[in-house]
Parts: sequence; structure tokens; C-alpha cells
Amino acid sequence: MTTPTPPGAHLPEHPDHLWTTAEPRKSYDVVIVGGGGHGLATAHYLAKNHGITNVAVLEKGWLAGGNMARNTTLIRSNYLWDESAGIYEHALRLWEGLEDDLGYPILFSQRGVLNLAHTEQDVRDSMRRVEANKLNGIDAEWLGPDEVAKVCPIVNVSADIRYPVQGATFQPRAGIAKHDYVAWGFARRADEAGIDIIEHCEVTGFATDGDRVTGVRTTRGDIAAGTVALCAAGHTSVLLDMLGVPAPLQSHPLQALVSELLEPVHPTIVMSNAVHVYVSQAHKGELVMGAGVDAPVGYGQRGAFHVIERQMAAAVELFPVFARAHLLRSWAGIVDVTPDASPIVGATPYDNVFLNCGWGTGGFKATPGLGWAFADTVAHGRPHPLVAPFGLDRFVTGALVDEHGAAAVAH
Amino acid sequence: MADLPVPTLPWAHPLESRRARLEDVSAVRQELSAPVAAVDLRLDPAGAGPAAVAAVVGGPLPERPDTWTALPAGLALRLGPDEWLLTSSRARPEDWEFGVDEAALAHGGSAVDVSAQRTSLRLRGQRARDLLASCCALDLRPASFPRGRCAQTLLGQSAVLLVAHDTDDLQLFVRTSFAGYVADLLVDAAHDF
Amino acid sequence: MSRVPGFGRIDRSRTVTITVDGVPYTGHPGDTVASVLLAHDVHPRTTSVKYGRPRGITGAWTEDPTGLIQVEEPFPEPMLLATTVEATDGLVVRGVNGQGRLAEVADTARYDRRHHHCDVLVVGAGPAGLVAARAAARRGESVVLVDDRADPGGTLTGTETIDGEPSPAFVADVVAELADQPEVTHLQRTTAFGHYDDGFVLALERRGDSVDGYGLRTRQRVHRIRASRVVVAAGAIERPVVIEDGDRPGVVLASAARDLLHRHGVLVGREVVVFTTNDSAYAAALDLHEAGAGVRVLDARDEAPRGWARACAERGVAVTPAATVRGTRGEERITAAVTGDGTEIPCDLLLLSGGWTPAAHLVSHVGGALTYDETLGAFVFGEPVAGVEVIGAANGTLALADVLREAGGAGAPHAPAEDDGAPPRVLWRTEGDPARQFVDVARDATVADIARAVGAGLTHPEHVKRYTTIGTAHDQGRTSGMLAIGILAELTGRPVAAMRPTTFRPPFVPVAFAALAGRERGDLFDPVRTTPLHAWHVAAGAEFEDVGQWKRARHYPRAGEDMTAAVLRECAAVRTSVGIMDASTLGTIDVRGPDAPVLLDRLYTNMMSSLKVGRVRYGVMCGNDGMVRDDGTVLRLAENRYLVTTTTGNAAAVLDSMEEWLQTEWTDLRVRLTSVTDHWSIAAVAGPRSRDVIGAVFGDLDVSNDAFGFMTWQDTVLDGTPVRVARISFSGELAFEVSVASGYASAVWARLLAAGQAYGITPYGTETMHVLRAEKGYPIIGQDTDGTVSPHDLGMSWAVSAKKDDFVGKRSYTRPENRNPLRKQLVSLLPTDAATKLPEGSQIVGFCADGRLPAPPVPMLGHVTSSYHSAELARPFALALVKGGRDRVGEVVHVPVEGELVPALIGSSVLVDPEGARRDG
Amino acid sequence: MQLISCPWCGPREEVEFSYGGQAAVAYPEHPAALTDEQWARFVFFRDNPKGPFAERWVHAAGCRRWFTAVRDTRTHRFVSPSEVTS
Repeated sequence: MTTPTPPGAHLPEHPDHLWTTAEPRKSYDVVIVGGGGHGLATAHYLAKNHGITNVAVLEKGWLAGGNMARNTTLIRSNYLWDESAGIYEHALRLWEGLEDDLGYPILFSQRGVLNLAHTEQDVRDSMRRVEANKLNGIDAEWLGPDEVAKVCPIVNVSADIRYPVQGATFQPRAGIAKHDYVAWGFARRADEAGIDIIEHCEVTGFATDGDRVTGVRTTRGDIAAGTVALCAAGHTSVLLDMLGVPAPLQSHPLQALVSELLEPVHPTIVMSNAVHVYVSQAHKGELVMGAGVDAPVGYGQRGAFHVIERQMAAAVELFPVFARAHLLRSWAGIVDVTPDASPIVGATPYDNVFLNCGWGTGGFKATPGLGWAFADTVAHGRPHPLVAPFGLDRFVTGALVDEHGAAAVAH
Repeated sequence: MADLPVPTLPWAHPLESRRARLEDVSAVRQELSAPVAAVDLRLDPAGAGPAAVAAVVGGPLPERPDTWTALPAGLALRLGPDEWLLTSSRARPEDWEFGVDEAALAHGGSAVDVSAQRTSLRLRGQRARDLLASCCALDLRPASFPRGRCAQTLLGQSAVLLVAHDTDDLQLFVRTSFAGYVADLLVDAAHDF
Repeated sequence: MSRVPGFGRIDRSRTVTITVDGVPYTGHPGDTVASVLLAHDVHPRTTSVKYGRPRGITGAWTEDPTGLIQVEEPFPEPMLLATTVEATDGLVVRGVNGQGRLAEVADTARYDRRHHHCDVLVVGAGPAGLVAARAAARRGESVVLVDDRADPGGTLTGTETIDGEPSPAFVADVVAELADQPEVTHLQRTTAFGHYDDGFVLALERRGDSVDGYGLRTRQRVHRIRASRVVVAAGAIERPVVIEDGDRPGVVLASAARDLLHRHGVLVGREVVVFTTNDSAYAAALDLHEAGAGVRVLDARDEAPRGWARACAERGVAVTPAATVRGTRGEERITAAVTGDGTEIPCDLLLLSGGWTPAAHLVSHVGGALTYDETLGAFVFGEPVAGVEVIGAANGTLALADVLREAGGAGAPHAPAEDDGAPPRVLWRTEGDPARQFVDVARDATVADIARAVGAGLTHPEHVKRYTTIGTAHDQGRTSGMLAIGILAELTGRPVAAMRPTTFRPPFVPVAFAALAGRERGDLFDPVRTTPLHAWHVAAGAEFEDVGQWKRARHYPRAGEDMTAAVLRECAAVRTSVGIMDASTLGTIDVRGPDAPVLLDRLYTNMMSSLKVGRVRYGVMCGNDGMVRDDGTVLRLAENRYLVTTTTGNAAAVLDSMEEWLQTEWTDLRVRLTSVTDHWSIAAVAGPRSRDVIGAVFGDLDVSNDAFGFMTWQDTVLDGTPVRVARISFSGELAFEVSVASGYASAVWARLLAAGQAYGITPYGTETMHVLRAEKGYPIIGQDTDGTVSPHDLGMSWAVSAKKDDFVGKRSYTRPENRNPLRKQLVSLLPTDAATKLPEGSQIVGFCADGRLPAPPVPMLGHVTSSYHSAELARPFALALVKGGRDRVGEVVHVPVEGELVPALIGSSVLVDPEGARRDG
Repeated sequence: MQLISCPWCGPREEVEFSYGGQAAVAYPEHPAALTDEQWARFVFFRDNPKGPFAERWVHAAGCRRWFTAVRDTRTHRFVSPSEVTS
């Protein structure tokens, strides 16, 4: 049998050393709860930007094994509102230099993202977002169906589908990266800086003294903390319940799936709201897709099958050539979603506890930007300007950052 | 309202344009049902209301949700705890609503004319249940869904009301605007029968 | 040829021809691509993904990690296993080594679904499954039995004896008995691939490819099975022992060689070394010997099982206990096995058996916990899962006699016990160079890779999997997963039982996207909702737009007209004479009951209880957050009865929300809601001549302004059919809406058209409607609003009751952000050049005095929500949401359009007939 | 895909239902009397427990009745038979 160029052979090797799982010490200046992308990035920037290294990252399972291991690795910054564009664009700029910063081949590939429009209202919303992006200095353009087909020839732009493609927004700088590599890159840097990465260490409670938290109780003993930074994504509510701090979060299963390895066929990233699809082709050749969020609250890390079926129908509808690609594996993460589909970052009623949650489906792409701004927030004890609009108080004042409405799919 | 002239305005079945395609399916006979007067009855099942309505419509109302009983010229389908669909092939819609509503009102209930809200297909044949099972997740085995049962459920992506007349004889009601989709779905499903 | 007479269940009376890498081969029905090639002494050969090493096949079914092929004919399909693709005439395939190729054209084959409900679903028609299915059927239960292979029988080779008869006869008897039961559905070639909650199992049936196309036959069908009880009899997967250069072609699982022999009559090698850690490989040794191969067994255990050793001795098969295989020799194919003591045993086939891993997948899918079985060297089901039963090899029960007993209970069939068997030895690998010990041949990952991962600080199986990529290939680690855990345990000095195996995820086997999509493609992807007038619109040449699931006529272009021209014409007709539009898609809800006024007062921002019977009022509904959710007209039909109209897209959401309030919050309110959206068909007749048209059609109606004022309704009759006419205007013109039961819609429409002919009545579509309403400053919910807009923002404070204590959303208006003077407000925007149509969605910036945008980020004032050419104004105009917009009326701002800054004047949102003289006239 | 027991129609497929989130979040007696914080709590804040959760569902494709059921969000299993609120 014939032997074309072997795929997968081109994946770079990992470093010989990543991190050493530490034993918890009695006390740290900063305890980061949650060893996912956000927690690790925050640790890295605490060390790098602020010289704070007496830090522990507590992970209840295996490091970066939550949403960081389960996402579809889309990176883009073409959000509608100024506040969102600010944090995501900051993240994207960091992504563009992250390989050097981390000294790790994270396979950041800027292949562009198409957000398809299928209805007249989709078109209006898309134009609105493109124009806002441009004024915010974010690369964005509107493409007609023919131009969509030029960027991604396998998209069915003909009129014979249920919701024909009317055009798309295109952000050329959007891309994908290898999620494990990213997490491990941050972990390795944090480890090198002397930060303790502690796995299989679940927070079971907090020790408090008035308006301050003095430490965390864990399955591996009590740990005193100068500052606590929560980066627990879907499990944030569990921690906040321990602190008695309410937050408008709902945790839902979000499923994703991959195909087998395929010859290159899909050069970019395509997202569609009306015909619910977001798909890219990863480095080894597998198609990576995200499905819709399951409606009920769920911590089970598995979703309902009809969501996958619907996802496949949408995929074949938009990409007829995918018909005989095979679903190889599906899985689910737990996404914490807020009423306005924007994150919650910033202060809590406790002076020295800072909150980072509610990223919904947008957490991965924000990783370095959030880590940067959250580390600054933790270091200075006040919200960094980039995350300031995302405080918990916006639900009281009504100053929401509503990414539901006109801002395309929030993935 | 009895002084209305006999209607002469032409009536069109929502599936008229698909009649030929439906009849072309050999495995399961699919007939367009004639129009009926239909009201959506809302009524407290506990009081004397059901009996009062029964007296007007000429037959007892079904006592359990998801079951139906025969009326002299139609069906009484129980859709929920306090909801029935009552049909008549004889009454004029406006009369049917007026009569049922009058009886129900006295017992705190009400009836709304929904004659044109739904249209109906009759499916007959040994494979009728199999055909439905290609796009409906409801347990349609004759033992689970015998004559006398009805159910509001999904056929493909459309809500439908299924009625079991017999093992080989089922009826489906579907909202008028979804009827074309449901018919296309069934015709397509029947290909491999 | 390696085809052995007397073996195999292929149909030798017929031949099929397949083409592999351009070379035609003949085989027989019952063959797979792999068995055809092996029968021709061609060993499927691929190259490994990383090191370029030659690879053959090692399995005989889905467990094979290497024998990937690309189907080219009859239709390209990527990454299938040569061992599982049935050989059909005309099949063309080629080898691949890692990436498949998708077709460049759409797949025309049909895929569909079938739902099943049963008492018992049995997965696997091997001995365990057959017996369990039979027992259930005999108990009178309804049974669905699925099995992934072409024939039932599972691992039965035909050499066994069950209830005193040869196993094939037993299988045939059971199958025949099941076939006689109407409550039994038995599906072969059907793989259960996913198990979800409440006994929901998905199974893929392969119904056959055809070179001649599919016609109407479904190629693959997903069976969606809902079972009260799921019996998993899916067998076990044999795993090899990891040895140096154990990836060389000619190194095969013992069970695979046996399967190929008994199913396909193919003898995979002539000089065979069997290296085993357990008893099961002895059957393979003896069978291959009987088929003519020279066989030698090396058993890793200190003592060979006595019964098997005796049988081997009788047949002249040498057995060496306490012996291992360390590695292999050869190039493209194995030439010798190297034993633990360095001896090279020449051979052309090395069979490995490192024990059996129960096929745990379907239980793992529903969260079934696995526990490590020290004896088996594998994870088995720990705690029972409600409604799930695991039997046979899937449960770690390997001996046939035990399997039958476990599956059949008291009435189980009987098979002779294997005498003098010995327990397996758990052995993950033998001594050797870790860099040449392949754990996952599909990913080219070795023991050295695992060691490197451990050295990097990783100890969790999930981390090691990701570092090494073991178990991530298309086989998802069927044979390698357990080995990787065992070796990781060894390298980290921890017990295997302390390891958590990586979770099995659906699907059990790869499933084509199209099979999962089923028939949800094209028009069946999502329901197309149409009005009764749809056929008329089509005949009239309408262009349609999708609004939710509805198809709505957008405009009716005449020859040579583009949309702009058509819409200008339609608009002019409405403003100067009369137009007609199908408004049947509007949601309508019949609201009845003594408390209907109370409910509507709570749901609408304005007062509905004060509405008089016979009158109509426009209303706005908000969410608790105070933002506009929907709007529409409300007709008071009677003291206790209203007809509520919603927007097309929100009809279902509004009804659901109203029901939610009623059923869960205000349960004391005596109100009932009935959707009558599809019952009523609505024709909007608008324009100065609309009164003439309505008057002509409905002779019983006094349409004079005095008798039939604006925002009132009346019932009438047309040829015996009740009709409701309401004076409602969404265009600002004199206008009527005619509602009739939808079966009569076409007839009424025809009458209106006929009566309007004298006035040149013009059908108009949604685009025209949008222009007309925009000229009046009427917002479209969802276009001029986006979930962040309050009624006040829309300039509709007049529709927000100050009298009511409360209504949904009211409290939110006193939040700080709602009192922000810089909230965005709906205004009109007139490009000062009177020529540029501002693209909808354009952002608005402050006036840039130097005519140039500052550097980003540029502060934005708002955006254009609606923009049209106006026939009435003879210029383009727009609506926009602008920060503090009403205070900016008269200001000129800039709108960036394709690199140019277009100046535009902010004005009031009402541009045509601000006094409302026309609609009131 | 789960089966959900509608109190009126019996067990039906999950797709026939719509989810209504936390049950028994009462509309405030006097919204005008609430502080912005209290009002925000009602409008936006819902429990998000990892464990048993009393939730509202509506049998959207069936009888359209709302009902309350307790489900364990860890396993997604319904842990109490559904009960009717109205």
C-alpha cells in the first residue's frame, strides 16, 4: 500500500521536563484555586510581570484536565462590545508572542475565522460587529458568499441549503493552538519560577477572618493564603457557595468532538450561529468541532446525544464533503455561563479574594490575556482596567456587557 | 349565529399541493383528512364541567391525559390535565366553539376555535407505526400505544398530535404551518420501506 | 494462496473482485478486504506515522490498530479498517498511513434513523448474547439484539460443542427461534456505539454499499434504542505483549489468526510461533496447526496448562513453558522470533496473546465505574449500574461453559468445561529496548515515550496519553490502552489498581457524520414553515427571506427589477394607492378568563385592562431586566377575552413565557392561553385606497372612519365564513388587517386582489413593510433592538404605564444604568449628501472635523439598525441607536462606510406623517 | 438523551422539554421596595449546585405544563419523581 507523507510526525516534541507536582506548603502569598489554563497563566504572569513567586496553584484533579483539556482551541478577538474586544484583543496579541514567551511550541496557527451569516439579521449583526472591530483596531472584514468560498472552498455557499450562507465576517488573525501544549507551557514556566503546582488537591473550604480569607482547606491539608485567586471555571459556584458569595453562574455541559485524521481540507475556522457549527482542522488533520451548550445545569462532563446529532446535521449541511468523515470521539466540559454571556472578573466581598469565572465558551481564547490582567489584579489588589468592566456589580447597576444579542456565537 | 348562510368560500387543504406525493407512497396509505371543526377546551377536570360539556358534544370526555374517546362525529382528545381537543366533522367551527364554550363557561372553562390551527393526515397499513418510528421517538408499540391512546410529541423537529385508531391505523394532527415539513419528512422516510 | 480448504464461512461458490492499490484481487462473499489480501498472501502494509516502519495488520476486526484503508469506489470514505470493510464487487481501496481523504463532492447516499423500544437490548450476538436474547424472548420480553459482524456467533469458531451439537447448529437454532418471535428484532452488521442515560443506546447498521448508486435504499441507519434493560455481551479485546520490534508485519493477535481461519479460511502463516500469557492462545495454536501450519507455543507462565499441553502434545505442537519472546527479526515481514534467552526461532507469523480486556465501553459511557481485576490484568465493571447487565467476556468471563451459564441462568445451554486450565499471567512487556517496544503502533509510541513522559513529571494516565498520544488514534487505544496503564504503573512503581483508566467516550467505533445527520439535510434540516398563501407567493415570483423557521415573501420583483427597485415600487404603491401583504406568520394567542386583563397588565408595559371591547392597542413586553422582548397589537374581543399578537420570530417564546408566569408564578389567575397562530391567516391591506378594497369585499361592513375607526376591529362574514377585520397600521397609512381561518386564506386573498385590481393593488413583502414602518419610526424587535434596549430607549415612554404599580421589567428602570443619560436611543439618521444609503450595522462616530478617523480605539456613539431608500422621502434614510440620541437631534455625526466618513444628521425617528393623519384618516 | 417524566404524559425524551432553571424563585411581592442589589438577585442570580437541584421543566412538545423535578447535577439523574407545582 502507498505511503503519503506521514501526518503527526511533524508535531514537535515536548520538553524533557514539564513540572514537578509539589507537596503543599503551610502558607503562600497567593493561592490560585484551579490548575487550568487561567490559573496557570495567572501564575506565570504573577511571576513574570510582578515577581510574585510564593504562589501555589491548586488543582483538584490532573493539571489542566478540565475545560483546558476539552475545548476546541479557537482563538479570536472579533467581539462586538468594546469591553470584550479589549480583553480578547489583548489576549490575541499575547498569543502572537506566546510561543517565544513560553519557549514551548504551542502550535499557534493564525488561519482566520469565518463567522457565517445566514439571515438578513445575521448580516446586520455581522456588519455591526465588523465595523466595531475595525474602530477598535481589530482586523475584521465582511465577505460575500463568493469570497467566503475563496477563503474556505468547502463551505456550501449555494442556495440549496436550508439557511443559505449570505456572507461572513472574517478575522484573519484568529487561529488555533494545541491546548495541552499551552497549559504545559504555562505550567513549566510557573514551575521554573518556583511556583508550586499541586495536583489532586481539592479545596474543601475557606478559613476566614472578617472581610478576609486567611487560607484554604484542602483534601491535602490547610494552606494559609495572603491572597486567593479563584480560577475554577465550571466549579466556581461550588467554591463561592463555601464562601457564601452569590454569583449569577450556571454550569452547563458543553460537548465537543473530533473526526479521524484527514488530509488537509479545511484551511480556516468556520463558525455559524444559525446552523450551529464551529469547526477547524487541527494540526494532525482531525476535524475539531464544538456542539451547542446543553440547556440543563450539569457537572457530569457528558452531554446529550441529540446535541451531537444536531451538530452533525449542521456540519454536513454546511460542509457536504464532511459526509463520510467519522466521528471518532466526543466529550464534554463544564462551562460556567453568566446572564450576559460575559465573564465575571474582579473583586468579591472578601478583600483578598479575587474572582475569575463565567467565561462560558470563551475561556481558552482569553487565557493569556486574562492571566495577564488577573495577575495584575491580584498583585495590586484592584481590577486591571481590561477586566474592570466585568465586575460582579454590573448585575446590580445594569451595566451588562451583553454578548448574547448581536455578537455572533460566543465561542 | 345560526342565521349564517351556508359557507361557499372555497376551502383549501394545507397539504393539497402534496397530495399526489403522499398518495404515491405505497407502504403506508397516507390520506389527507377532511376539515373538521375543532375547539381547544380548557376546563377543570374535577368538577361537573366535563359532564356538562359531554352532554353538549354527545359523548364522555376522556378521563386521562393522552387518551381519546369517540364523539358522534368526531374525537375528544385529552391533551393535558385541563385541556382537551374536541373535533366534529358535522358542526360549523363557529357553532362548535359557541356550544362547547357555553357549556364550559358555566364551569369556569372556555373553548377556543382552533379548527384551522392543525391539519391532519391518516396513516394506514401494517407499516404505519414503523414509518412513524423512523422519525418519532415515542414508544409506538401496539401494546404501549393501543387504540384509545393519543400523544403530543415530536415527529422530526415538528410537534404533532398522534392518535391511535387501531394497530394499523393512526392519525396525526400537525400545525398548519408545519404540515408541509411533516409530509415531506414522511414521504422521505417511506423511501426505504 | 493461503486459503485453506475446509475452513471458513465464506461463500466459495461466488467471487467478488476488489482493487487494492490498483491491483485487482478476487475473493468471496463473506470476505473482508483484509481476508482477501491475506488469502492472496498479500499482507496489508502501511508505514508508521512517525518512524516510517512497515506495519501489517494485527487484528481481525475493530481492534486492529494499523490496517487503515481509504475507500475510493463506490464513493470515497476515509480511514476504514481493512479488517472490517466487507469485500464487495467493484470495491476500490488504497492503503493510507494516517490521513484519510474526503470526497470532493456531496454524498448522495441516504442515511436515516429508526427508533426502537424494548424490554431488553442485547449487545453482541456471540454465545453470551444469543443465549441471553433467547432467554429473554422465552420469558416473553421484547428484545432487540444487535451485533456488529456480518454473522452471529461472535468468537465461536464452529469447533465448539454446545448442548451436544456443533456450535454452528446451535447458533442457527437460536437465530431461527428468535426470528420466529414477533417481539424480537435481530440486527447483524449493527454496532452499538453509544450508551446514554435511561437505557438509550445508539447502534449503526451498515446496510450495504452499491457501485450502482443507492437508489432509495438507506446506506446506513442509526437505530435509537430505548431499552428497559441493556445486556452488554460485547466480548473482550485481546491485547498483545509489548515486545521489541513487535510492530513488524507478521506479528498478529492469536485470536485474530484464529478468526481469519474460521471465518475466511485464511491461514495467515505457515511457520507459527505463539507467545502467550494465558490459555486462550492454545486454541489458535491447535487450529492453525490443524490447518497445516507448523506451530510452536511459548508460554510465559512457569507451567503450561495441563489440558492444553496434553492436546498440543497429542498433535505434535511443541509447548515451552516459562518462555518469553523478546523481539523479532525481519524486514518487511517477520522472519524469526527472538526468545527471552536470545534464541531465534524462524517463523513467518508470531501470534501474541497478552490477555483479554473486557469491552467496557458501553458501560463506561454511562459512568459505570471500573475496577482493576488482578487476575485478568484488566479493568472490569465494579459497581453495578442500574438497568445494565454485563455478561460473558465483557464481564471477564472467558471460558465458554462459564459464559453460557452466566448468560442463560438456570436453563443455560451446556458446553464441556475446559479441563486443567491455568490462570493467566499478567505481563505487559518483556525485556528489551524501550525505544523499540511499541505500545501504540497506530501512534508510533513506545515504552521509551512513556518513560520520557514520566521523566517530564507526568504520572497521571491522562497526562501520559496526551504527552505520548497513546490511545488517541482511530482505534482509541483498544489494544494499547491497558498496556499503557500497566507499563505506566510499572515505571512509576505504583499498583495498577491505583490508576484511573482514561474514560471511554462515545462512539465505540467511528461513525460517519452523515449517518448521524440522518435525513436532517436540506429542507429537512429544519422545518420550513409556510403560510397557506405560500404557493401564491411562489407563483407571483416572490423572493423569500428566512424569519425563524418561516419563509416570508420579501419582495416581488418584476422583470428587470432588483430588490431596491421592487421595494421602491411596492412602497410607492402603498403610500399612494394600496398594497397587500401576507402577515399570517404573526404569532396570535387567544387569552381568556376573568383575570385576562390582570395578566396582560402585568406582562405589558402599558395598560391593557382599560382597553375597550372592540378596540386594539399596541403593547410592549419586557423581561425582568426591563429590556424589550416583543411587541404587537392586542385586540379586546370580549370582557374576558383578548387576542394577543406577537412578532413572527418570538411567537413561541412569548407564549412559553406567558405560560410560565401563569403556571409557576401567578397560579391564582384564572386565565387560559391558546395558540391560534396557525388558525388565523392575516392579510394586511394598506394604503389610501385600502378602505375601498375592504369595503368592496366585505359588503356588510361599514368602513367609514366614523363607523370603523383606527385601532378598532369588527367581525363580518364572507360567503358564510367568519372574518375579522381590524384597523391596524404598521405602515402609517390607512390600513386594515383581515383575519380568516387559514383554510380560507387563499379565497379571501383572491377576493382582496380582485377588488383591488381597480387601484393597482400591489402585493408587498417584508422588505417593503420594513421600509414603510421605518419611515414612521416603528422599531422591529430584534433589528432595532438587541436585548439591551428599553422602551424608553425606543422613545416609547408613552407605552410605559406610570399608573401601574408594577409590571414585568418595571423595577429595572430605576437601576443606575437605566438612568444613564448616555443610553442609546432610537433616532433617525439622514446622510447629509441625501444619496448614500448607510449600510445596516454601520457604526457611528462623532463628527471628525478633519474628515479623518483618529487612531483606534475610536469611541463609538452607536450603530445603524435599519437603512433604506425611501420612495416617499426620495432619499435614503436610516434608524440608529445613538448614545444620548434624542439630545443630539440636529447634530451631524460621521458614519465610516468603506473607508469614507459619511456625515449624517440625527433626527427624530418619525420621518413620514408625524401627525399620523394618514393612518387616522 | 434522558427520559424525563412529565407528570401528565409520562416518560418522554429530553428533546420534548424545555428547561426552566431553578424552581421556586418567587417574584418579589413589591419589586419597587427592593434595593438594586435585591432586585438584581432576583433577576440574575440562581443557584448552581453540584448535587440535587430542584428545577423547572416544561413539556414543550407535549402538554405544555410546567413542573418541578429534583435532579442531581453530578449524574444528571432525576432523583425524585416529578411533582406538580400548579
